[in-house]
Amino acid sequence: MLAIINARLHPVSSSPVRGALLLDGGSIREIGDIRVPGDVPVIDARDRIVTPGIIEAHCHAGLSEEGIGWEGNDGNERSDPMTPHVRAIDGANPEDKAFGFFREAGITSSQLTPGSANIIGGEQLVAKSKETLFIDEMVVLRPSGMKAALGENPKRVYGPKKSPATRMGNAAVMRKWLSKALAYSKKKESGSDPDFDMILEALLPVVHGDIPLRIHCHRADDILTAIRLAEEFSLDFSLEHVTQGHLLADTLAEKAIPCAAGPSMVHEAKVEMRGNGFEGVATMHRAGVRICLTNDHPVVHGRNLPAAAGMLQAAGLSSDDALGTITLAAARHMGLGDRLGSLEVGKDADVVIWSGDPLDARSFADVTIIDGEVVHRRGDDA
Amino acid sequence: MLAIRNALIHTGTGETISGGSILMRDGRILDVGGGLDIPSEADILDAAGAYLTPGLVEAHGHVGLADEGVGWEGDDVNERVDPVTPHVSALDGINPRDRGFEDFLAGGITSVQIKPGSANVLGGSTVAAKTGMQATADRMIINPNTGMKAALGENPKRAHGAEHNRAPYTRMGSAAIMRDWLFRAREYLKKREQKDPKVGYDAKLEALLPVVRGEVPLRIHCHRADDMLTAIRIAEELDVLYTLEHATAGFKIAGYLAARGVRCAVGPSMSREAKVELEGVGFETAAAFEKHGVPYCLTTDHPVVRAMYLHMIAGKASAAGVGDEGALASVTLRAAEHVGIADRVGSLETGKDADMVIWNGDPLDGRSTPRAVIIDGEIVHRGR
Amino acid sequence: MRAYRGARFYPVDSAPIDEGVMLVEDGKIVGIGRDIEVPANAEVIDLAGKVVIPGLVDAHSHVGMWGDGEGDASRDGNERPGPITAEVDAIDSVNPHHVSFQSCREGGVTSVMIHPGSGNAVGGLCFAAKTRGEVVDDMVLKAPTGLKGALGENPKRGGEGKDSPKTRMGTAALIRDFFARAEEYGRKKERGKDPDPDLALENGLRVLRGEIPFRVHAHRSDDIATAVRLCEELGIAFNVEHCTDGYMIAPFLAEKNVVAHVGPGLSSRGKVEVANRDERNAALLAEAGVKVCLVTDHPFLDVRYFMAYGGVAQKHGLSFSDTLRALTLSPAESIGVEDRVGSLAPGKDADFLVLAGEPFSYKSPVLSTYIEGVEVYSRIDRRGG
Amino acid sequence: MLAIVNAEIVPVVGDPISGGTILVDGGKIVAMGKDPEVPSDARIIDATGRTVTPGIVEAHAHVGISEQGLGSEGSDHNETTDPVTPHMRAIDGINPRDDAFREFREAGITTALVPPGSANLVGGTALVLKCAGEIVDDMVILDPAGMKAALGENPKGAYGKRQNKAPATRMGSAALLREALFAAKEYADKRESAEGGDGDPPSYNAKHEAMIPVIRGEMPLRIHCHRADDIVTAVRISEEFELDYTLEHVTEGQYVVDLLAEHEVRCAVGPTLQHGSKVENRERDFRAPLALAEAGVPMCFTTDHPVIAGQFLPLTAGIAVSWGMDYDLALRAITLASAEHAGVADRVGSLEVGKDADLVIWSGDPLDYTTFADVTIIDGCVVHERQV
Repeated sequence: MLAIINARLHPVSSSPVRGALLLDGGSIREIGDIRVPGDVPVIDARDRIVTPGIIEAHCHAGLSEEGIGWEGNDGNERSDPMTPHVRAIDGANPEDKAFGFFREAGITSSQLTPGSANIIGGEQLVAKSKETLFIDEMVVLRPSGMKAALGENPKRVYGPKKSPATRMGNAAVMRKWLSKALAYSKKKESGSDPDFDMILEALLPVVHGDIPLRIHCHRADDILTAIRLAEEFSLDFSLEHVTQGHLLADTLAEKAIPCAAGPSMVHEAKVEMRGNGFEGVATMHRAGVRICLTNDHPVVHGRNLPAAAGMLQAAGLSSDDALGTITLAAARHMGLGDRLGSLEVGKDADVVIWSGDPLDARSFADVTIIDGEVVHRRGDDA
Repeated sequence: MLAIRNALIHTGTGETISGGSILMRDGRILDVGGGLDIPSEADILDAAGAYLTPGLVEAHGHVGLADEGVGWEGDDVNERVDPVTPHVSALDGINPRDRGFEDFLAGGITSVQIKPGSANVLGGSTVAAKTGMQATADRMIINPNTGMKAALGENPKRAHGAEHNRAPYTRMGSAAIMRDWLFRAREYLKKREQKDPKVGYDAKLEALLPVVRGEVPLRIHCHRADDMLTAIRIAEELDVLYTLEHATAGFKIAGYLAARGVRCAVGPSMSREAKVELEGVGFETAAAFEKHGVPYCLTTDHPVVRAMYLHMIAGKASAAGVGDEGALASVTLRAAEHVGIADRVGSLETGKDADMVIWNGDPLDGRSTPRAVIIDGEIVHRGR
Repeated sequence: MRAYRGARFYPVDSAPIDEGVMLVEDGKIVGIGRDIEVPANAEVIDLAGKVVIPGLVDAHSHVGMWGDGEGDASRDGNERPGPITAEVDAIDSVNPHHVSFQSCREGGVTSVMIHPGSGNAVGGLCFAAKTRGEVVDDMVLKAPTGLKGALGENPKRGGEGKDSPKTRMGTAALIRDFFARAEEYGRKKERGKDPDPDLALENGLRVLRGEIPFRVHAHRSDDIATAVRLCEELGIAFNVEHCTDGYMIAPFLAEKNVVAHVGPGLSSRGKVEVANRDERNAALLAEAGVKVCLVTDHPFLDVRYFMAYGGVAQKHGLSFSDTLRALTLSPAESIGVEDRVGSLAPGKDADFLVLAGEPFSYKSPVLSTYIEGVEVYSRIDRRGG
Repeated sequence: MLAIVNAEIVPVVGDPISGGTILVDGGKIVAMGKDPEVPSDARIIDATGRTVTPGIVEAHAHVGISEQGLGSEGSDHNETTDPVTPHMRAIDGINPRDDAFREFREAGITTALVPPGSANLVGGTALVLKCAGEIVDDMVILDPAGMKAALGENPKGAYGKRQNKAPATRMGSAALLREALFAAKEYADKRESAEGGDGDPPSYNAKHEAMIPVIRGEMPLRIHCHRADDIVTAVRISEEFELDYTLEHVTEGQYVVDLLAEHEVRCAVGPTLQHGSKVENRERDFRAPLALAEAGVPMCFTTDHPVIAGQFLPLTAGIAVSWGMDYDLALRAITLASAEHAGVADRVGSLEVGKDADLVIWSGDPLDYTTFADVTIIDGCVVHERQV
């Protein structure tokens, strides 16, 4: 058990309140104006702000490692545009320094995802930023989705000599394999026992709607192609990046599609990223699109995610809404809204005590707690 | 004539004036202070108590050389066909219509030093420019030759050795190339002065003359401490002016740098350890430099980090131990000194260019944005 | 309801109307003629001295997927130099925010058929769209509208890899083989054998079943003849794209009822297979009785200059009324959307252009472009007032 | 002797003459007016009701050197082995039998400036020729007629991107161009002092030799540039070396129009009808020529044949009028202004006594899409007559 007292609690799911937080067995036991039992170790928040742990909903930590070259680059299995059978868990290195930086920055969970070189790139997972040598100990949810990509990246990696070489090629490759997987599934169901095919096996949970297809798309038309494909196959799906989503905000809102927006801090590095920035994300938010914010770590370092939410605040969101995009909305995006992303009784004890306003880039995470354990302390708290 | 009154003025020289006014005419600052008499003919802008700072100065960026949102056609950063290209000049690659300049204005940056990239050991001439977009780059220029871009460490050996199987393959190779060309330029200078008929025009050596004459500095890209020391070793051996660019591991040798008064442009500190030589990238170096008194400034290396976040970087540096005054100076006056344009920009002083920013909050809070950006006395950007 | 009054109207499928009236309601034309009564509640737009023609229809274009200064990143027209990419669909490459749609509206083009490129023997599905909108799926006029095929230089030019065609006969053989496999695939499906899904063969089957035509790129006369031979042999509906040498074998094409999509206009003879290019092509084909549609092949003729291309065709012998038809109703019929666009008639979409004067002259720029009753371009916008 | 009578004469210089007569002898215009006396032995062409203008001049066309309907076999405009090839001469690559010459004559185009292509920073010398003849040397009006240079995407695409050679960037292109100019200057200076008895002459260098007229300002450098910053770089370098120069294409000229006006830079604008084949011509349309014309910058139109077929040059001028350009200016921009751009205005580009007898009898308004050149005359000879 652990208690945090004298806190300005920002639970995200409800209004800010002064009080205490009682953590027990890795989850939140009590919150608010509570009495802390005398034998419980206590951290005095000294009137600092306390929030749920920050969540990076689309990231490549452990797969694109920091400070090393190709040796630590395991994000894209770029041997073939169709690799649903590879799994992030087999490539993610818990020793990547990024996880240490995450703990220091108050990032407690992240969705680890294969890159966007492939039309379907592999299985994703959600991990806690724990210090361990065993990735399995970090896992919260696996698989948390299947990575897919449209737009420039796959056609740049494979074209012009190999398919996909164009946007319509991107769509055709995806359509082809989803069709095959459906046929494979039908055969299995009818008991005709088709030859084992690892790629098609890996696609079964996608075509059955058991896990979401998370589709990388920047340009407005790529977003539309993603929706067209997903609806054609009745998939569970989310959109990742949605750089030009503001051009389609009403459509996205109406269809209630989960969108992970970002990395909005980065410049217009490619043609398809024209118009990148926080104004577009704010527009989507205003239109009622289900968005969370991501830095696409390491494209922008995950540790700058609170600063990015600050930029969203500068673009017009309320501070609570901005904080929500990197906590509860992110948790929901990953399918973990019931466990992560807010300070509520019964949820995971992932908590951060901040030196100041968490969305001010000058603030530090003074204390980071994951599953009720302190994983980082700074300054006076050390 | 334009007057701004009722501002919380940070002059950039360490002075803070609350309820202050500033007067400008013909692009220059006429006067700054509290209780100024504002002539009746002046247009008046009431800042309503908002922060007013000098226009920020980005000492190291590639804006205009790499067009935003365009492919190879708009990429003119690195003349990467040869490790030695001192004869190219950033001026000839700048597209003044690059939307990247809007990023600078959105971040309150009014001056920038634009540099060729770091693929080459000797990369080309750098320029200092205003960021207010004009029809031609020439009209934005403050100084068409502020130095010679050079690079050590991983980049040249990757761009040439690893990718094209030619020198330099190693750090020693890069050092040898740099040394060789500087010696040859010195020799060339001597012979040209003696009008030696055997020595004909050589574009590369010609371009290095301002360096060996001590007129402009070498601006040497280096991240690791050993690369920084190599840079210093070569520059001192050849007795040329120099600055260090990036200086990522500077915290390890801050005392050494302070003793020599080496000018360093630190950054992009908000980036990540994208390569081995970036180990430890962060705000430790800025804090150490502040403590030891190394003359340094902060940079985004735009587009590596978007220029609009320069003031956020200053805020982070402040929190990391630099303090507010040092942080603000490191993106204004110190940056101008680094570039060599402090006689014109970097602080709000009588006679200097009327470049300034009215902010909608504390400029060191990343969430603040410019309410108005003024270059040469004209409002060139308005924000919320 | 709106009443456009006083202009000279060219309905295309009926005689010109001087000082006529056209009534538009809910995006449709509800009346057109000289003596139409204007309802009291109608908003009247005075177009005296102007000329109104239907919105232009471009039956062969790559708008939204190719060109216009976007460089490699937006080159989405040709799916790899493989011979058969029947599985791709042009709709998946089209960006409604691409500047070329604005160009369409400027040039008076209100409907387009968008094709995959001609790099492959079988290139993918075409579709037709209106030229305004944010969501491509909402812009669709008809989809799919054909399967793209190509003969001649382009498919063999990509000649890398072991299976690419190296010769014209190779290309023909690949197409034959493709349709033979599609037919077999269809047979299996009919017999309930449930073959593995194959999107390319599915699209081949659509052609074999007569749901969509095969739209075959062919410049040289022998390539055009090959297209006719192949398609007749396979018993499939088809038309010829470009048809550059068509005038040399015009009676043959007329006899075979071939529809020719002639264009792009204003181009030079940039490769060997267009060496016989002649500006009289459209006129000579029409004279022989071939149905002619002029096409821009945008970006290869900037769609803004489609009307000028019509002028050049007219200059070289295509009659005024044939020229007008070749830019409107004929392409609408070729696409299979003549019930909605291509002429001004009650019940059709209110897609029309207001011109400063008689069409096909520099003196008659497009003043306004309307799609489904909405003004989507006005000349003042372009000139900045 | 040839007489064109009853013509609506639009001489470009001076007022139109209604029902006028033009007398041609020895390849030159010898008289023009309402009523000059027509010798009885003259061959008479009756142009009743038809418009007569000077022959159209195409100021930048790769006719004969990038042949129509052929592959690489007919492509001789880019020597892509070296980015600096001033010693190439377009005249050595021209095939007078290129069918495009016939199309030019049929479209009323009588004169063309033919430059090398734009793959090289310095591509070689251009020439100006008449569009009729079997032997190129007999067709020449002016050779050399300028040195072709190029900035922007083409050189860095041809070398940096495809061959991993310099130039790979715009600044690399500028540096190489400067280097070529500097080296030529030094070479020229040395040779000059040697001729004056001071020192030895430099050893022969074909490239430097070819650049001497450029560096001395005796021959214009004709610089291909699309994007505004490339235009500015071209001006910057040219002014730096005090060159005579022209700009070719000038696609984004509208953004730097005051600079061009200040330096009175001659600009050949186009191909305006081209599609957006590359990033740097993204903004091609008629804003640039309109802005240049309005600011008084000397400008003419070009098709850059075969990028747009040269026969559509008059049509280009017509579309410019539909965009708002003054009619007379548009006509001038394909006749006299082009001749001035090419440096041959003393001989062609307008109908004046003493000038070459290059003229066209049109079936209607020469700028309209549906108008034919009924008769095309070069040097007093009918080189095209339309069969009706």
